[in-house]
Amino acid sequence: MSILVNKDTKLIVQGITGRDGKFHTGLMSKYGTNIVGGVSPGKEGETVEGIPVFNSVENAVKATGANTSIIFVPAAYAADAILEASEAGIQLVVAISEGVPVQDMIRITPILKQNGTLLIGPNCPGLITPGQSLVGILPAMIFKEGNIGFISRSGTLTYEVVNLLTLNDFGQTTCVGIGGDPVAGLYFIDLLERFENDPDTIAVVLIGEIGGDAEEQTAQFIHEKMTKPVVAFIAGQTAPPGKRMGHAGAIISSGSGTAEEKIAAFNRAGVPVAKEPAEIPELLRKKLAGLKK
Amino acid sequence: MSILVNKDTKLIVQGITGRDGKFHTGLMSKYGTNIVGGVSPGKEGETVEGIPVFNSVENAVKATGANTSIIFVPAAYAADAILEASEAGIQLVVAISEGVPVQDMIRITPILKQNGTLLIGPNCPGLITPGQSLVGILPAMIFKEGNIGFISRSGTLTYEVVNLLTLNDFGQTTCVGIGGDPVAGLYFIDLLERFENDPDTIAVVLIGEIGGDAEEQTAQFIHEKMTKPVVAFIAGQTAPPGKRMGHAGAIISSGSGTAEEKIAAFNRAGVPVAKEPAEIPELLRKKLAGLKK
Amino acid sequence: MKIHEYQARQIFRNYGIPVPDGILCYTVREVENAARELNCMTVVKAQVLTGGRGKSGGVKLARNVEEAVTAGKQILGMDIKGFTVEKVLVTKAADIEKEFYVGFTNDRNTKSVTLMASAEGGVEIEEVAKTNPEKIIKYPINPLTGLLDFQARNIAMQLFGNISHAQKAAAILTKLYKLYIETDATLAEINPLILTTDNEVLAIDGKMTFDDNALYRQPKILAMREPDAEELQEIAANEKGLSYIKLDGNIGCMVNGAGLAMATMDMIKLYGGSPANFLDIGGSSNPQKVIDAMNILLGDKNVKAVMINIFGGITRCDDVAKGLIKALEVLMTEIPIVVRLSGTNAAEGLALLKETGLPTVSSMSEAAQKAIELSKHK
Amino acid sequence: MKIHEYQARQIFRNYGIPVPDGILCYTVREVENAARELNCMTVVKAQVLTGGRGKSGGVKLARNVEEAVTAGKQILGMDIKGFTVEKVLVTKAADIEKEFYVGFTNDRNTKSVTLMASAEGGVEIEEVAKTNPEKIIKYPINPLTGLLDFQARNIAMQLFGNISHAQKAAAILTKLYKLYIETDATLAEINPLILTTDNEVLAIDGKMTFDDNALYRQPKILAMREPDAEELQEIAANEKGLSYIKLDGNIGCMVNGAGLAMATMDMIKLYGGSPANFLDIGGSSNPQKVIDAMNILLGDKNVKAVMINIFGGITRCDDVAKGLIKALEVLMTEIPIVVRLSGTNAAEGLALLKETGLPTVSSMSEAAQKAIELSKHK
Repeated sequence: MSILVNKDTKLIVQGITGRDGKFHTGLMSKYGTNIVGGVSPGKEGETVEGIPVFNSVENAVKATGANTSIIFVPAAYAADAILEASEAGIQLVVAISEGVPVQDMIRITPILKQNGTLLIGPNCPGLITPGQSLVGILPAMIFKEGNIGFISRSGTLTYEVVNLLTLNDFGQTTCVGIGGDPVAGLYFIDLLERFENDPDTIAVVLIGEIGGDAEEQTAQFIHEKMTKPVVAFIAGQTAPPGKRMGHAGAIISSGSGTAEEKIAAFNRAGVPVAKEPAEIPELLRKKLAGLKK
Repeated sequence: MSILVNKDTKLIVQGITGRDGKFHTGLMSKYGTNIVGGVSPGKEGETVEGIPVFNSVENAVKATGANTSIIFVPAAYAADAILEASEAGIQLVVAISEGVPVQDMIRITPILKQNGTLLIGPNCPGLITPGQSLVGILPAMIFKEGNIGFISRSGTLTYEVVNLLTLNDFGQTTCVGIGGDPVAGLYFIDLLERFENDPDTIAVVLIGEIGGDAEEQTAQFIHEKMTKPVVAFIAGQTAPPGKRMGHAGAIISSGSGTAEEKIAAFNRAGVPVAKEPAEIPELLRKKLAGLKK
Repeated sequence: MKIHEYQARQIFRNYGIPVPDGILCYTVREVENAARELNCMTVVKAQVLTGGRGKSGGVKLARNVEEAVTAGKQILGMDIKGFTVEKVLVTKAADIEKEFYVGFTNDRNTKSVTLMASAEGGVEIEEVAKTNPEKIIKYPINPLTGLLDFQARNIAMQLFGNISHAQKAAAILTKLYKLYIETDATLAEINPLILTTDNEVLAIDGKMTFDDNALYRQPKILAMREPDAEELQEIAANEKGLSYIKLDGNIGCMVNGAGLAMATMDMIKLYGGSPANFLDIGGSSNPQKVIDAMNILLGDKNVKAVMINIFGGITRCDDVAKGLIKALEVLMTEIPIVVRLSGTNAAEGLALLKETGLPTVSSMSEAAQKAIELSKHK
Repeated sequence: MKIHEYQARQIFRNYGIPVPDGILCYTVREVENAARELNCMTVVKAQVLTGGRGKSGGVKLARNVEEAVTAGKQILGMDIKGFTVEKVLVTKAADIEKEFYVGFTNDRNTKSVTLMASAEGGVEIEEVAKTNPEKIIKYPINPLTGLLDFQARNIAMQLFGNISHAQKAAAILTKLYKLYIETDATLAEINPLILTTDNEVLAIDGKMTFDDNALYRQPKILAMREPDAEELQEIAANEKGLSYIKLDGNIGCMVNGAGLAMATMDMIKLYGGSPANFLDIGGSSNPQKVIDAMNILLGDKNVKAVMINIFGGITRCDDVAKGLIKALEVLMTEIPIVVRLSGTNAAEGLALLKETGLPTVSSMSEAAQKAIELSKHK
């Protein structure tokens, strides 16, 4: 088992004829992801890496029965592309595009909710269910089939940690990079819920970052709802407090988003927080050993 | 039985301190409608006709448990008042206000739908379940308890016809003036559906008007879904074709909204259309006699 | 509220929709100057607030200044469906590769703004709607999101089939929707929208109408109003709280409520008469309204009899009677008047009228029949 | 992107939010003229892109021109949290009856713009947020409807308790929301919003920040940018595709990815070192980026050692190695450099680096420890 993507994933690539879209279509395809089509207005009838291109998501869905989409279009057009996928009935949209204006994301969020569309990203590396489906730009070689769930707000830090997991023989059910943008699709909690319900996942590794209070809320959720062990790491413990942005930022989340607060929240929830990435496999081993007793 | 309003209706009046709001609050109250509160920002604590006034619909609903609202605020503020009622959990909103911009109505329609709020109007005389609840500006004395459902797009023409019904001993379950605005809340079909399901209603009188194709769609609905007899009248058979408004109006509805087309549609659906209002009771009598055979 | 083509073009321009250069002209001399200035093949187009200009000869192509002058002479002053042409628009003629139709309007059924588009553009679009409805795309727009870029692009692709042309058309659709919403329009139509031989997409003719109920918040649109004589009469009536439309018949009607007013006219027709107007005095009980209404009614020389049909709800019949009595004192007319009062305070009203000797009846049918009869006596 | 108070005031004015008259001054002479022109009690306020002006003495009340001049002399040129005051705003002082706080910002959790409002206005609002959170109204706005009139009115009533004041405040909230959306703001805050003794509602101080990702469509906002020296460095780095923030330590870091960059800094700290910067070279494999990044790193005189930490995904380690080799050829630095390459093409990259003699390690921890050690040798 796994979450969100698997052998039944039928993927289309929005922006397939662009530089990045084309490149990663090749990599995903090579990994074995079932890519059924691409979208690039005006290029219907062409193919990219042997995959048929359509003028619109609607056309692509009609022709292929796609259920998942990955988006590589430039930031200015990303929100529109996400909506196009959503309105065409795509169930899971993974938006790689970086630099999408926050208001665009806020505007589309309720529409996605109405349509029941799940979104990952934007500004994220995507997700992978090792051995089944890669929907993203994650470097495939570091992943390994197994039973650890993995969620991260960061890109390369994900690779660093996953690599450590794999080297320590902790394979993964599904690894999800949710992206670090202020307003994004699925959050930690949404994914933890899914990992909790996934019979093959036995524990979850969660990589947080400073800013916002997603980690604090997540700690609360873990405390109340999770039966499976969670191990965390928070990046940015030494980051400068940053230039002040008026009062609203600090008012909106009761805390101020520092690493200390987040670590404290996790500790209160019984979630061990690694001091450095290399410590994660060990913490995981301890937690799992504890379970077996 | 009845539809939409009855003894359980707990009404608030938005714009209760205005001239019309105050006047009709008195009349509705006198009729026996259970008016639990009024809304007029800044006047919380006052009373009108003995009814407590609140600053907001939210406050009024919290204090009174109101489930229905009638709106008398000026046209420019009507859409906002409707949304306020809807967001506060009011189930049925009756908007009397005349002259509401169409775009305002279009904008609020999906929000009402999301909230599950029913709307009658704007620019309508409201509705009455004789002997139980008057929520509108209809002249109470012409109505009589009975088992005919009544729906009309027009105001005074409603009174004319209801008066004829009452004089001919056809009392009414509920009479609804849906208003003649291009974009309004409940339409003929929505109400026919309710009358069809109301055990006390044995037949429905429907008063249409030229313009749009609501009557044509209604005829189709009656043909397919209604088991109870319907008798109709269409006003505007001699109205001038009107100055042309570009092509879009005629394109949007395949017909052109003339009385002839509407009458033909009703006739095809087995709905007799009266040549003049005075003919309605007779047509009704014939239809009901036909049923008894 | 309607506006002229040249005004719609101005709005289009303000929103960045490309239209061919054009100059508004009131005289043949101005047409000549305009044609000279544009210095190319031109089109001279009558500016009247009605459709069917093309068929009536109100639109002419001119290959040079002389032809433009000839066209100007023919069109200025001509009559199109009762409208006298007082001005013409002289525009650059475009090299048309293909014509399209695009328009937005409000749809009662979907309760939304709806985009209509067709690859069968040009004047006969209504025929297309009747005979080949499948050739017209009707696309209701979610008011919460507006017309989205991908929707505009996908619809434009269906029409144009070429992505570069479609991108241009999609930008126009997006702008047309924006101006539709921002001006509280009830119609915004480009017909034809053309693809030129050099791959440009241009709005050749534009029609717009606006929601009268929203004019209070559209001062710029209101400033464009150019009412004709009949409309001035209607506007004047509106300002008095009356709704009035002049017709060709000889029986003046005064009714409260639009539905009842229409039913009254229908009744007159049913019994063989012909209504002189639609006149709704609305729901209030102000006697002055009745005086104003009688003034308008009796100002129509065609009126041979007047039928007053009031069903009192909010309107009180005694108020109507009082207004009527005052009006008759002032107006001293010879025209016969039949009065039907019913509903709120009808008895009181009828009692007041007894002294005037006006014929009163108790039903609409009677009133109509009586008015028709009286109209024939004179 | 941040803007000054005087710029926020200008935006407020453009949207019809009332602010007291004010004049921007760069010199004491200008302050004197401004105070004379305003001819009333004034407030002289430092214009710096940081908070806490009040506490730092950057805001002074002046009863007359002389006091304004004194205040101008004190404030112009003063240092507030590392920012030198180059200009002051001289405004009419208002007679304050009561102070309020209102602000809009994006909320990650509700994924919406959220209105925050409090009757406890003034500088200590953050304290209120911590100690009396119930005194702050947080109202998430449905992006599909925007801030509705009744919502603005009801919230304003909660703050002001008087309908006439509330109507004025509601109009300000509505305008503030509109400008927030239309300028792609990430913060629009009025603190204090005041009720004056003569029943006016005025915005006394305004703060705005904007979404950097949306600046491409906000040319008017972008034109207001006044970056300081540090920001100029960051902007220059951005233009090269790098994300750079200078810090106080002595170990320069070059990393791909923001999360890994932060984790690298954390690691340096964990092992007793001190990072000199945050530097993310992003996801692309362009060797030029590495050269640019090295240029920036070595431009910082505090840097005693450099730690390069690359986990190749899209970034190819051999490209990084190539860029590094070129950079070293050009820069010819004495500063020790530790390189950790992992992931895509790490073996190829390490092979290329072998010839340079640079110390290479295989894990982050090792790299950090080695860099710290090297930084102490010099």
